[in-house]
Amino acid sequence: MLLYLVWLLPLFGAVLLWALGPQLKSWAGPIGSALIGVSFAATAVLWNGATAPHGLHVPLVSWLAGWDFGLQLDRLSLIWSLIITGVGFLIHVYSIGYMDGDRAFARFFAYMNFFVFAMLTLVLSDNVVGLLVGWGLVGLASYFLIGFWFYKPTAVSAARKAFVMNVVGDVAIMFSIFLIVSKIGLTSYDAIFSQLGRSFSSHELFLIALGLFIGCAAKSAQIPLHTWLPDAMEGPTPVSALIHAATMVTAGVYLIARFAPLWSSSPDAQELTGAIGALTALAGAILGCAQWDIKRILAYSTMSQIGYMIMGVGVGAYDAGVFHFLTHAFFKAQLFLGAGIIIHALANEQDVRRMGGLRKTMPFAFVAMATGVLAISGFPGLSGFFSKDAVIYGALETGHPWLYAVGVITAGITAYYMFRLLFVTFFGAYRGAVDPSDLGIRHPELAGTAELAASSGAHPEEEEPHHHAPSWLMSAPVALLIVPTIAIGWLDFGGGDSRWQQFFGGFFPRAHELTANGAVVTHAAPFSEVVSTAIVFALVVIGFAVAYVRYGATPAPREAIARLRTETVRMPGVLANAYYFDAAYEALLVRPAYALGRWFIRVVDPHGIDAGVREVAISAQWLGHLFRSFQTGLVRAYALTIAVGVVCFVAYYALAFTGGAR
Amino acid sequence: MTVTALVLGPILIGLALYAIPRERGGVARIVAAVVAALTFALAAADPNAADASRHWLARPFDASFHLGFGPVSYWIVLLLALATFGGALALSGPRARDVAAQLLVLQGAMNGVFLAKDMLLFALFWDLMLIPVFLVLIQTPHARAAWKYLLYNLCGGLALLLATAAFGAVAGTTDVIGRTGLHVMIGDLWGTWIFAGFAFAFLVKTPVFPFHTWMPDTYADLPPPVVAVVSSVQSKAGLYGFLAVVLPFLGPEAARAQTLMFVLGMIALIYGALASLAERDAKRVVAYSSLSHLGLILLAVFSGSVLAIQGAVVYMVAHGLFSAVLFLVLGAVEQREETRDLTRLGGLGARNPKLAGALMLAALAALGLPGLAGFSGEILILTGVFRAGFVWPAIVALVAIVLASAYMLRLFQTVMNGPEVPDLPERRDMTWTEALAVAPLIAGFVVLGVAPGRVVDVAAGAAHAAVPNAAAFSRAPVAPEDSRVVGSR
Amino acid sequence: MSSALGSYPVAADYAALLPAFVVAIVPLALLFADLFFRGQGALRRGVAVGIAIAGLVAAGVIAAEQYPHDYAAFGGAFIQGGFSIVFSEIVIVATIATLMLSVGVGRDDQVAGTTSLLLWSASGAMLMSGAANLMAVFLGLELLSLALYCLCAMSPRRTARESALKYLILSSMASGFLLYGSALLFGATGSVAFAALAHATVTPLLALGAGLFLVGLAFKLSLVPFHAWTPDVYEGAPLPVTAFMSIATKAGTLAVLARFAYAALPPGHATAILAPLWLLAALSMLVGNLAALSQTDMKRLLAYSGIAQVGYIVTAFAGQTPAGLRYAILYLAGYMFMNLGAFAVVALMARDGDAVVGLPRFAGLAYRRPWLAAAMTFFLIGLAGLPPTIGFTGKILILTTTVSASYAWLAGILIAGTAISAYVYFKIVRVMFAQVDPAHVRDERSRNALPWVAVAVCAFATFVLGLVPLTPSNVLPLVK
Amino acid sequence: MIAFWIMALLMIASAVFTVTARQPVHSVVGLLVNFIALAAMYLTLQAEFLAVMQIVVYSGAILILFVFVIALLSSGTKPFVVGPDRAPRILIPAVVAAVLTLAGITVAALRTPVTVMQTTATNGTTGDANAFGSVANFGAALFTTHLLPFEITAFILMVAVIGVVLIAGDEGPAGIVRRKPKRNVQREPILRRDDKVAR
Amino acid sequence: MSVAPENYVALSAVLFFIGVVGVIARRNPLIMLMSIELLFNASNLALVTYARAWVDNVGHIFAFLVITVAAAEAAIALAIVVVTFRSRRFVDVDEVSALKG
Repeated sequence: MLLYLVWLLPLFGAVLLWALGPQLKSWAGPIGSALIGVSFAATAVLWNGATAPHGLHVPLVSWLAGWDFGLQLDRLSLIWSLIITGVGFLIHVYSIGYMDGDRAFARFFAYMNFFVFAMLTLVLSDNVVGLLVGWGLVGLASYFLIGFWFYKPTAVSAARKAFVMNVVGDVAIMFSIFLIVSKIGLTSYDAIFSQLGRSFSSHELFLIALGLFIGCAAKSAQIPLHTWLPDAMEGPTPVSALIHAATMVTAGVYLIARFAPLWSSSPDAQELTGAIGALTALAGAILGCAQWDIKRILAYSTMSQIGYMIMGVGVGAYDAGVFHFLTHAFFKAQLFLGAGIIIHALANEQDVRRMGGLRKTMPFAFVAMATGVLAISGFPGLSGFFSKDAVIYGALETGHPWLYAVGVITAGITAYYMFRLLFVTFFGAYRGAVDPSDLGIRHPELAGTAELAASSGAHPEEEEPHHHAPSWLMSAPVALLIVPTIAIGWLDFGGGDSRWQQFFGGFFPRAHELTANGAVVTHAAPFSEVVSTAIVFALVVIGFAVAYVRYGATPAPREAIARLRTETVRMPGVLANAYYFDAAYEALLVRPAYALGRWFIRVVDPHGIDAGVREVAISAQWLGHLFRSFQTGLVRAYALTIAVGVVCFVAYYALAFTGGAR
Repeated sequence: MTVTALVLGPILIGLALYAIPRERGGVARIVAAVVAALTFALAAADPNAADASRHWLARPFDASFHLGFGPVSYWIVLLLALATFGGALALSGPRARDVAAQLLVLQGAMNGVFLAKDMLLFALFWDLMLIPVFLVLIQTPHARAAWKYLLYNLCGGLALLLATAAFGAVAGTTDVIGRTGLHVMIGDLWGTWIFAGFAFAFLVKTPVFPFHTWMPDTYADLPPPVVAVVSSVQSKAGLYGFLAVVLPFLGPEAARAQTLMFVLGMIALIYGALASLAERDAKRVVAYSSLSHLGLILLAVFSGSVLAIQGAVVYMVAHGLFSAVLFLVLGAVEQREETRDLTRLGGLGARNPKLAGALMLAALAALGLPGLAGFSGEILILTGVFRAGFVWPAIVALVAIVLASAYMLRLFQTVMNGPEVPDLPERRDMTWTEALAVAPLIAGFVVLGVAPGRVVDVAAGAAHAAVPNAAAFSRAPVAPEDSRVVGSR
Repeated sequence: MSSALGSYPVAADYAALLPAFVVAIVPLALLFADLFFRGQGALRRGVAVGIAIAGLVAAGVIAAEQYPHDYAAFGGAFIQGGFSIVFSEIVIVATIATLMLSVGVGRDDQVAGTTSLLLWSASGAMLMSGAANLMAVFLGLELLSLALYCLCAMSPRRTARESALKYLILSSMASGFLLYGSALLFGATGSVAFAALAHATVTPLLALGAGLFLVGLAFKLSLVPFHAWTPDVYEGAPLPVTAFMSIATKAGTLAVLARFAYAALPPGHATAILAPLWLLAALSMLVGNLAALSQTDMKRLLAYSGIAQVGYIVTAFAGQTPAGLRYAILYLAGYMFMNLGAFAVVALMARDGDAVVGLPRFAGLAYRRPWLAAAMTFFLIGLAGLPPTIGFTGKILILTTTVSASYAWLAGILIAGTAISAYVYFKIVRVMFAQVDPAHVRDERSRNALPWVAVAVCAFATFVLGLVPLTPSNVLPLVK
Repeated sequence: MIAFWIMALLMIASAVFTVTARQPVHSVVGLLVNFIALAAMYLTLQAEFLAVMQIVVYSGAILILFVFVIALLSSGTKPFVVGPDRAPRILIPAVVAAVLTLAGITVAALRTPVTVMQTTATNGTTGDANAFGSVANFGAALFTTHLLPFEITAFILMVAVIGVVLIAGDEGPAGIVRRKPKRNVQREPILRRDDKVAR
Repeated sequence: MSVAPENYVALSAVLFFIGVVGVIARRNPLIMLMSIELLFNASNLALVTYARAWVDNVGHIFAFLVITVAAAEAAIALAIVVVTFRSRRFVDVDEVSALKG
């Protein structure tokens, strides 16, 4: 029963806030947050039930035999639910401060609650259809929140892009559902997994996994369906923190972890998933080095980190992948919230080139960001250190040395661009007053430097950046997040018998024990985890060093500006345009589709189909006039027509019958 | 006599509405709404009302005025009542009285179409259905749409007439709809032609790809209340005809025509989607979108899969619900802004949150958002189609679903989002009557999206009647679970 | 080989002929009564029309009495029975309706004459409906036609005389063909009785005679290509006469055609002999509707529509199935009501009940005279073959018989013709519902309200027949 | 035998003359000749009564009527002008059509020889009381077996009478009444007619 | 009789066709009417011939009735012609073509 509560409270909140938003005024925020908090508490209460062997299970609705839907809470969904509600709660609280004074304060919280509800639907569902429902609903929620400021055309188009790409994922999952149902006619996880071996050929298994993975790729911004994520930063920063960093985008990880038996029994799927994950991790990291918009940097880092997770769960190191999700949820949320504080303080300035030297003016933000950066780049002892190494080593452990290599390199790059962010933002001198063109910013409106006038024009004292300190509503959640960011990693300390391993002990199939044909395959890792950790750490240090040399060593402001300028101008196009993915989609899919549609309605319908009909009608009219013209009004003409008719008659009878008689 | 009342009541009251002076449109509007509500209550009150039958012809074949609920028609009658209710409430303007009257006549005629248990009666109401729509259309400024509508649909109706006559001549009776265990022996030659006649009529009415061009014009020209009813229910008449009239008696012919129908359906799916992606007139966007959606139902009907047909019934009702809402809301928008041009509209959401919300919900249902009715229909249909062995049609349909999200969001965002357009007239948010008009429909497709179980169960009967020989259709051996999946619980 | 002394007619023979005789005698009483009412307009008209209607009703009642009995009167020249009675009743109803329309038409001193001519013409049609030999057919036809020639000229309009002249010349020519055909038939069989024809051996002479005979009938039915006279004559003639012509002539001629096609042809060769008839029907359905597309004068338009409608009726004969005959009669009755209803509406739109009523006069009628527009719409819907009218039911019955008689191609053409006709009829509906400034439309109202009765009755009958299609049961056998 | 051919030629010639004559009056003459020849034909076919009827009714009544009408139309102040009957374009197709008809009819007729019963016809000389075609024989049949057609003709003639009265009396009594006051100024309308003609 | 009835019939056919040509070709209503009389007479000739051939006087009766009808018809026709052309300059049916289309 409590599970229903967990699931429905956010929905109730969403409806309530959406319906009565205007009346509630500033109470909307607290109410929304409170509901999520209650939901979190309830989830926590359910801990024991969830960790029981089969977890909690409650029925919902039934469409037809074999299509009975319910909720289930087991260890996996428990982790996710806790993160969703817990981190969600913090971000709600943060939002009260961040969104304060926004025109649609209540609507924002309605959407946020709705998102939590959708995400819970996704993770709590006990069957593929329910999962798909949640899958679609979170897409909708992210659409709402990306397009929250719907008077901004950029936000609107970004929202649509995100939604459509997610629908691509949805239909891919639908396709897998067809495959499953057309085989076994059932939709619940248990039924599917119990029949995996018997009912499906390995080919079908791969197809199912492929469909599901396309879904993951769309939702978790894996190449090639990642392009919506950076644009999604159009949404308010808390949204980016909750949806596009902590929870929704990691749904792919959840899906693969949920379908672990399927993946484990389809090596091809594992190879594919791992490869795509690694590729995404690397590509995202590289793009992260080329961005100037603070949120876009974080977005690409998110993409890269999710790449890690996908690689982990893909290759079979499920618990490692999930663990990385856990840690990432904390430190990435914290990073975003920290960035949010900065943006909030600088009146929506997002371009790091126009920041700098904020260390002194915003010490709290600096601390928050710094911990986050250290964590994400794997500084020993912090959460990211444990989880990332686990994932990377997992790749090696399951016999994917190339993926391992990619992971290691990516770790280094990650360190580089995260410290780059840190240095450029907080060190050196404040550049907020510098004319954008000096920084090589050609199109400020596109470069995230929104409200230029507000930041520079509205404030005469340009030397002194105006910083209203964040309200406690904003700083408290960040402060709370710092704790797990630092500490949570120790859950996985101690190798095989760590808390984490125990928690998921036997929950996931061990990748190197079970393969498609059940034969035992063991990959001997060439070296131990300690060595691997050392290698990774070395690369991290290198990355840090490069970043420090390029940005950290505080030179005179003028030189810094010059360097930023040259870097901006020299930025290779392939990076500046994110590998031209968007351009390619535009040219290959969008434009042709519109052109074809225009051709249909402008040419085919009027001149193709209707033309035929119109011709018939016209010729009918023409015949009508023709017959009219026969009607000369002359008696003799009529007589003649009669005579002609008679002739035909006579001819017929004479010929037909005399012919017969002859 | 419930069913008789459902048919005759609206028609008579509708004609009686002409007694109200033309100026008192408001009264007529209320009366129409009340009548629609009553029909809904009546139908909902006793779902298993007794058939009403009265003998009509003995020569040249048996025919009777036979009306009764069927597994499909029951839901559609309810849907029609809801749509008419919404349409009646949304009426306005100087011709409100006439339109209200025609709306009721239309409702009665369509009730007749769906309740008819006799093919001849079916054909009768089928042709009767034309008249009110035409009468409304010819009073619109330019009558081109009226002629198009009449030309296409009358040709269809006449083909139906001819086919019905032939069927009666061959089978000796037309009082067959919904009768099970009745074996009509129709020769190959006859069967083919009769099926061709029916199919032409139904394809035109639905409409499906080559015969669709009347639809955008008609939908664009009809006043929103009427188009809401027409698009939500009249477009189902053809598919219902396939389900209830053709498949049970002309199964072999239908199986033979299956490939053709699938091709047409797939073309309609993609064609409609792309067209509405590029269309500039808001109402035409929805019109083309329903071309796409109905193509999906056509696939379901001819897939021969029981599951798919159950889904088809769900989706028919669902489409009826959300297309009605779409047209009603767009009508409200047009009434406010005096334009439907997507290039001129924009930014209405800021001032009209209620309107935006309604349009959003309808659009979401239309693009098949999981949790709303569109989704439940789609997934059942496609699972069935896929299970019957048609992989590529299913994939094409999936592509169409992606496109659907694109054009529906385009429609919504261009109307409601973006910066406000300064030169548009003064706007006010949804009035209470408008809200009341769409509320039941929205509630309908939300409920249907979450728990379509009831509809699915009832539809099972129709599905089994429609595909007595599923094997003739399905390309793959029917999965053994099929029976179990469908076994009505 | 008839003996020199034939059989003397007995009372039963006259009894069988009573309805036609009543209709033919009443005019004498009428003309006589007219002498006493000179110079008092309305009353004079009333008396004339009243007597005529009374006589017609009486005749109708008598005929109804005789319905069950089959009797071959005058040596088989005239066969009284279900068949002829049904047609006679149709003619009678049509005539009564015509009289209702004609009350206001023409000069006071002419009403008696025109009325009696109308009745004689009607009696001619009734005689045709029972005529079972060539002579009776010819004479009935001439009685019908001669009266109509005169009636057509009964209007001050010059076009009336023109129409009369055209009708006269062309119709006489057609009668010539019919007559020559009869002569050849007589030559081929040695008898003028249909019954004898049925058993004759088929020779080219017989076939040719049948052909020329059919030409004569086709002209009277105005089947394409013998239709040319119809629009002109209908347009020129006074409106009531047009209405009468459009039903009575067709009824009588159809009776003869049915008798000829069903009973008077050697069974083996009937199909071959009648083949051209179906072609004519097909042509009529197409040409009639197509030519009506671009008409603007109502009477002319209805003339073309009539051409097409007769095509539908003749289609029912295809295959000479008994059912076909019954449905042809049913549809004829239905057509009578729909068509007379339309004519009555037109009559109500002209002050003297007889004027040139063009399509523009209907503009915005729905807003000026809603009831009239509603009635017209209903009749047009019926003519277009849409429910809930006899037009729909009759059509589907005809379709069924035609299809089951394996004349599917004719059925197809019927469908095509109907599709075209829809535009013709709904064009008028469209005009009536168009929003126009009343100032631009000449709005006349008929002085006498009697046509309203006709409208009401016709509308009622059109609707009821559609739901309850009564078909006469005992229409066969047609000859003895 | 010879008689037949002479008659035939005469009839054809007169018919052609009737159809082609410029002046209606000439046509009447041609028609008269044709009718008389036809009557003779009837005689050769042993239809005495019909022959007489032909002469009386046709030549006697109908043709006279024609002559009257011609006279009527040409009377009055207005000169009677026949429409300029220049060689009508329509003639050729007409002839063609007619020729085809003729061909058809004759072919059909010639292909079906009718059994001729010489004997019954020739016994009993013409003029015999009950001979075939004699008045008695004719009358008996007309008033017994074929009474109905005969009675119908009564109504036909009635129609003719009433109809002609109605048509011809177009101005009718009312018209006469209208003219009455104009009696004294009778010349006026004539003058007016004249300049109408001149115009 | 020595002449085969076919010849009579052929003659009647010739007369008939001359009549048809007359109706079609001439524009003078009176001559048209005369041509129509020719038609009837041709028919009569055929009737009488066959009556002779079959030795059945019904043909005679038919012909007699035709003559009667022709008389009545002529009367009416001439009346109509008179009223139609009294007010016209040319007695020419082509003048009378107001009704057309």
